[in-house]
Amino acid sequence: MNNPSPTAPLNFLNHKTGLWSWLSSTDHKRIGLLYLYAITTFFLSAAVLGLLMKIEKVAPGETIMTAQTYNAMFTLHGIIMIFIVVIPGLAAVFGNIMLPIMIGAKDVAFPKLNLFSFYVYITGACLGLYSQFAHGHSPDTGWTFYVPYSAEASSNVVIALTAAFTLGFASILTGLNFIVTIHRMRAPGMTWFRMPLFPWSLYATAWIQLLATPVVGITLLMVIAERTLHIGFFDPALGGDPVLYQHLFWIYSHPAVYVMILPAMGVVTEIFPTFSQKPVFGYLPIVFSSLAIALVGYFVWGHHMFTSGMSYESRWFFSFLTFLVAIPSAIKVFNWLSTMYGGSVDLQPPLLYAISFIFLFTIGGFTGLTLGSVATDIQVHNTDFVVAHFHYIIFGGMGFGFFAGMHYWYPKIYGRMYNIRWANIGWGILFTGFNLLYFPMFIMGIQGMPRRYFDYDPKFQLGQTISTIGAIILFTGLITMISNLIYHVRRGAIAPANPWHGVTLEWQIPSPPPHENFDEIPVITRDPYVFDNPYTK
Amino acid sequence: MTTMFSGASNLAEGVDRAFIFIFATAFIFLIGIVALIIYILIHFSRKKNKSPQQFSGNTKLEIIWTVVPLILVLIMFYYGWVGFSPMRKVPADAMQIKAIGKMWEWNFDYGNGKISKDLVVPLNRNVKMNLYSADVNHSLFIPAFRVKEDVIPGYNNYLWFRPISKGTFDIFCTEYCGLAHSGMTAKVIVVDSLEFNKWLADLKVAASGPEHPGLAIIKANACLTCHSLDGTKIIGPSLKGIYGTKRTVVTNNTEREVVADDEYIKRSILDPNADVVKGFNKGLMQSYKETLKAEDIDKIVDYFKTAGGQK
Amino acid sequence: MKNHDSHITSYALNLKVLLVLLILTMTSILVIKFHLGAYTVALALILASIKTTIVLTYFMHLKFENLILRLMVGGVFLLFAIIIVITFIDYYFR
Amino acid sequence: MSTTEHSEHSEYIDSETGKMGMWLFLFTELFLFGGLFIVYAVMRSKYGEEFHHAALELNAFIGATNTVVLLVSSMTVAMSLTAIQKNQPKLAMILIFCTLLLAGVFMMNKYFEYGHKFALHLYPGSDVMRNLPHGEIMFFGLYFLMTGLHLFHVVVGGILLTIILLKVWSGKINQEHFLLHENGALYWHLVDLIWIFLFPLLYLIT
Ligand code: HEA
Ligand code: HEA
Ligand code: HEC
Ligand code: CUA
Ligand SMILES: [Cu+2]
Repeated sequence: MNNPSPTAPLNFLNHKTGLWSWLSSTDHKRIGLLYLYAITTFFLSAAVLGLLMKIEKVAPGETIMTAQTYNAMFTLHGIIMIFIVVIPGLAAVFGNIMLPIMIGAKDVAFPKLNLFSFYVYITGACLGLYSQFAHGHSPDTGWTFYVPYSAEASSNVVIALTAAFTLGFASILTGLNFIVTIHRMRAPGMTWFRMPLFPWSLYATAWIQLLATPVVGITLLMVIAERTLHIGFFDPALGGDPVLYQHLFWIYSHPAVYVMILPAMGVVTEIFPTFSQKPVFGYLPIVFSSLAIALVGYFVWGHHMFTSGMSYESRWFFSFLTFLVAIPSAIKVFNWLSTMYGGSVDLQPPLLYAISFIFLFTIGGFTGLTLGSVATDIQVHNTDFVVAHFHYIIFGGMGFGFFAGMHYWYPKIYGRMYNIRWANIGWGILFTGFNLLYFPMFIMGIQGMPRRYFDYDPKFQLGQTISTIGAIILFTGLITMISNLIYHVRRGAIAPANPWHGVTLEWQIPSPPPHENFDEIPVITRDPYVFDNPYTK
Repeated sequence: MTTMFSGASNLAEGVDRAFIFIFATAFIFLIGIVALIIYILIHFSRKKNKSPQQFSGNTKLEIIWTVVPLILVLIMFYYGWVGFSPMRKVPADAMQIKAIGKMWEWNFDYGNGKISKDLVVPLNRNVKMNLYSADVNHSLFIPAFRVKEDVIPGYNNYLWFRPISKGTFDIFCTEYCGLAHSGMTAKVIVVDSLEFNKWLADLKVAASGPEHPGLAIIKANACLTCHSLDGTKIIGPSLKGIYGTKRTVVTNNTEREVVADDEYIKRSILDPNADVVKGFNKGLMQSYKETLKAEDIDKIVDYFKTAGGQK
Repeated sequence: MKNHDSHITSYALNLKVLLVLLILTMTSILVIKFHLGAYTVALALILASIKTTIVLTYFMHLKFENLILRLMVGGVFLLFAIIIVITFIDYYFR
Repeated sequence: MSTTEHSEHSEYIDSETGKMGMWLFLFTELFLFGGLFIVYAVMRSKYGEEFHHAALELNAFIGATNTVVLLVSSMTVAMSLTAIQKNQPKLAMILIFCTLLLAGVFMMNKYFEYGHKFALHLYPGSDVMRNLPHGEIMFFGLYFLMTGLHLFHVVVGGILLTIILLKVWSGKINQEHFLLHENGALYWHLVDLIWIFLFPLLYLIT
C-alpha cells in the first residue's frame, strides 16, 4: 500500500508488505485502514446514488429514472449509508486505529476477533450489494423495512435483511472488543478520568452497539421468518401487529443514531483543545453527557412513531424524553465553545471541519427538537424536513466529524501531509454545497413535501432545483477534498511526529506509528489535556 | 390555487405556535453561537494570542448551560403538548368519514355506499376521519390542516379537524407504500354547508351490481396501478376499449402493428416483454405466469371483450 | 495470564444449588394448578427471576466476581426491564 | 494491569479479559431473546385467552422434564469446572460428558415434541395453523421461533462443550489455564437461564 522508502524507519505500514500481510493482519491500525478503504468505497457509491436521486428530482415527473428505480435507489442509499457507512464508520476506522494508542496499549483486547469482525462486516456489505443484483427486483422498502410492505414486496428483501443482520453482528463484535479493551488495557496510571475523551465517547458508543443491535437482529429475523415461514407476527391478516415491528425496529435504530454521532463528538473534542492549545473545558461534564446520551437514548425510540397510532400517553411520554436527551448535547456544544475561548486558535483544516460540525449539528439538533415536539412532528413527519434533519446531523455531524478526524490524524497515520490550501478550498465548496442542498428541504418539508417521493407537485420546483444544484456543488467539493487526501498519501511532504502540537498519547510516538505502537508501555501520571509548553511562534 | 403555509383548520394555530417558539429559540442560539465562533476566531487567533489561558472548567457556567436549555426544552415540550392534545379529543358531534387507503389511491366513504375520490368537507364542521387500510401502511396527510395519521391495516386509527377556510388543499400519502407512493395524492375541497349537502346528495352510489369477474381479478392484482380504464396513461398504456384495436408494438427491435385479440392480450400478460407497446418501456411489467391461473386470464380477456371499459 | 485468583465452588454447594432450583421448579408447576388468574403469570415470572438470580450468583460465579461485572449484569437486566415497561406505555393505554 | 505483552505473541488471553468478553457476549444474547420476549409480552396482552388455550396443546410434562434436564446439566458443567480447578481432569471429563448426554436428552425430547406437532400439521405456514384463531397462530409462531432459537443455542453449546472436552483430554485445558472452560460453562448456563423463562411462559401459563 505504502511504498517503504529505503530510509524510512519500520512502521506499521511497511514492516510487512504484500496484500496478504494486510488482509490477514490482526494489527488494529491495519484493520482500521482496511475499514477506511472499504467504507470510503461504499460511501462514494451510495453518495452517487444520492446525487442521482437529486438529479431525478430536478424537475417534476420522470427525468432520468423510473419510480421503481428511484424507490430501489433510496433504499440502497439508506441501507449503505446507515448500516455500512455511518454505524461502523468512525468507531471502526478511527476507533480501531487510535483507541489502543490513546490509552497506551499495544492492541485491542481481542485482535483476532477484530479481524474476524472485519470479515463479517465485508460479508454483510457484499450481501447488501448482492441484494441489488441478484435475480429479481432490488429491494424497495426503504432502509426501515416497515411491514407489511416489506413482508409482501416481491423484491429481494430477505437478502437485504440478512445483510443488515450480518452487519449488525460485526458491529456487536467491535463494540464488545472496545469495551473490554477500555476496561482492561489502559496503560498503568491511566485512571478512568485520565482517559482522553475520544476513548470515552467510544466507550459509550460500544455499549449501545452491544445492547441495542441484537434487538434489531431478532426483529429482522422475525421478518425473514414472516416471509419464508409465514408466521405472521407483524401481519394483521394473521393477527400480527405492524406497529410492534416499528417499536422493535426503533428500539435499536434510535440508539443507533447515537452510535453514529457519539464518536464524531469524541473526535471534535480532541480537536478543539489541540488547536487552541488549551485544556478541554469541562472534562467531566463531557464524559457524563456522553454516558447520559447513551443511556437516555435507549428510551426515546417512540418519537419516530408519533403518527403511527400509538397511545396518547406514550406519545407525550416519548416526546418528553426526547427533549431530555437534547440537554447533554447542549452541554457538549457549550463546552466545546468554551474550550476555544481564550485559547490560541489556529484555524487549520481539522478545526475548520470541527467548527462546521458545531454549526451543522446545531441546525440538525434544533430541527430534531422540532421533530421531538409532538404537535410539530405531526406536520413534518415523513417529509423532506426529516430528510434534511438527518442529513444535517448525520452528514453534517458524523460526516464532517469524520472529515475532521481524517484531516487531524492523517499525518499521524501516513506520516505525510496533505495540501492545506486545497483542503481549505475543498471545505469551502463542500460547506456551501451542503447548505444549498439540504436547507431548502427544511422549507419544502414544512410546506408538506413528503419524503420517498419520486415525483412532486410543481409548486416545489424552485426548492428542488436549488437543492439539486447544491448536490452538484457538494459533489465537486467532495472530489476536491478526497483527491487532495489520496494524492498526498504518497507524495505529500513528510510530516513530523506531532504537527499540531497535540498532547494525547498518539502524538508522542513516531508517525506513522511503529508496529507495536510503544516500545515501552507509558506510565501515565497526569490528566490527558495538559499543555505545559504553550505553543508560541 | 392551494395556499401553502396558512393554516386552514382549527388545529393549525396550536401547531404553528410550537413551530414559532422552537424556531425562534433555534434562531437566537444559532446566531449567538455563530457570533461567538467568529469572535473567537478573530480575537483569539494564534496570530494575536500567543499565550493561551489554561483554565479548564467552571461549575457555575456548567449549571447555567444545563438549566437554561432544560427550561427552554420544557417550554417546547409544553407547546408541543398543548398543540397536540386537542388532536386526540374528537368532539362528539363530529361528522364521520371513512378514509380507505389502498395501493395507490384514496377513497372517502361517506356512508350509504357514497364513495368519493376527493375529500369534500363542509366549512366549520367537525370532521372525524376513520382510517382503514386495504393492504399496507399508508398515511393521510393534509399539510394545510396540520394533520397526519398513519393508515395501518388492522388498526382503527383516526384524526379529526375543523376546516376554517374555503379552498382546495393537498392530500398526500406520507408512509412509503411501494411503487406509486408519490402518486397517492388527492384533494380536500372545503365548501360551505349548503354546497356540501348538495354535493353529497348528488354523489353517485358506487355501483353495487355484480362486478365482471375479470374486472375483479384486474383490481385484485393491482393492474390498475399502471393501467387505467379511462384512457389516461399512467405507467403502462390505458386499457380502455383495448379489445380489437390496432396496437403498434416493438418486437425484437422491429416495429409492427398487431390487433389486440385474445392471443395478444394473453401474450401481453404472460410475456409482457415480447411485444412492447410503442412509447413504453420494456421490463416494467412483469410476467404474471406465476401469479395468475389460466382461467383467470381467460376471464380478463373476456372482460375486455365484453365490458372492456368501453364507456 | 493464569486463572489463579479464581474462586472454587465446592461440589456440595453446586448440589445444594441444584436442589433449590428443582424445588423452585416444582413450586412453579404446582402453583399453576391453583388457577390464580392474572397472578399466575406474575408468580411464574417471579419464581423464574429467583431461579435466574441463583444461577447467576452461584453457577455463573457472579458472587465471586468483581463489582464492575456485577454492576454490568444488574444494569443490563434493569435496562431490559425499562424497555419492556416503556413499550407497555403504548400497549397498556390502548 | 497485567497485559503488557502484545497479544499477537501471547498464547493465552488474560482470564479476566476473556471472561469479561464472554459476559458481554452473553448480554447480546439476552437482548436477542429479549426482542422475542417483548413480542411475547405484547401478544399475550392482546390474546390472553387464546394463549391460554394454545398452551394446553403443549406437553407440560416434556417441558418440565427438559427443565430438570437443563438444570442438572447446568450443575454438571459447573462441577466440571470445579474439578478442573481442583486438578481432577478425569472427573471433569466425565462431568462434561454427562452434560453432553443431558443435552442429547434435551434434544431427543425436543425431537419428539416437534415431531408430534408436525404430525398434527401444526407448523408455521401449514394450513392447519393458518386456520387457527389469531392468538393461537401467534402462540405457535412464538413457540417455534423461541424454542427453535433456543435449540440452536443448545447445539452451539454442545459443540463448544465437545471442544472443551477434547481440550481437557489433550491437557490444553488444565488447572492453570481454563478460560475456555469457564466461558463454555457460562454459555451453557445462559442456555439454561433462557429456558428458565421459556418454560413457564410457554408451557405453564395454562
Ligand atoms: C446521527 C444521527 C442522529 C442524531 C444525533 C439525531 C439527534 C436527534 N434527533 Fe434525529 N434522526 C436521525 C438521526 C439523528 N438524529 C435519523 C436518521 C432520522 C430519520 C430516520 C428515518 O425515518 O429514516 C431521525 C429522525 C428523528 C425524529 C423522527 C422524525 C419523524 O420521522 O417524524 C425525531 C423526533 O423526535 C428526531 C429527533 C432528534 C433529536 C431531538 C435529536 C437530539 O439528539 C439533538 C440534540 C442536539 C441539539 C439540541 C443541538 C445542540 C445544542 C445546542 C446548540 C444548545 C442549545 C440547545 C437547547 C436550547 C435545547 N430525529
Ligand atoms: C451518512 C448518511 C448519508 C449521507 C452522507 C447522505 C448523502 C446524500 N443523500 Fe441521503 N439519505 C440517507 C443517508 C445519507 N445520505 C438515509 C439514511 C436516507 C433515508 C433512506 C430512506 O428513506 O430509506 C437518505 C435519503 C436521501 C434522500 C431522500 C429520498 C426520498 O425520501 O425521496 C435524498 C434525496 O435527495 C438523499 C440525497 C442525498 C444526497 C444528494 C447526498 C449527498 O450528500 C451525496 C454527496 C456526494 C456526492 C454527490 C458524490 C460523491 C462522489 C464522488 C466524490 C466520486 C465518485 C467516485 C466513485 C464512485 C469512484 N438522501
Ligand atoms: C408495473 C406496472 C404494470 C403492472 C402492475 C401491470 N402492467 Fe401491463 N403494462 C405495463 C407497461 C409499462 C406496458 C407497456 C409495455 C409492454 O407492452 O410491455 C404494459 C402492457 C400491457 C398490455 C398491452 C397493452 C397495449 O396497449 O397493447 C396489457 C394487455 C397489459 N399490460 C395487461 C396487464 C394486466 C392484466 C395486468 C395485471 C394483472 C398488468 N398489465 C399489470 C405495466 C404494468
Ligand atoms: Cu400510500 Cu404511500
Ligand atoms: Cu430517533
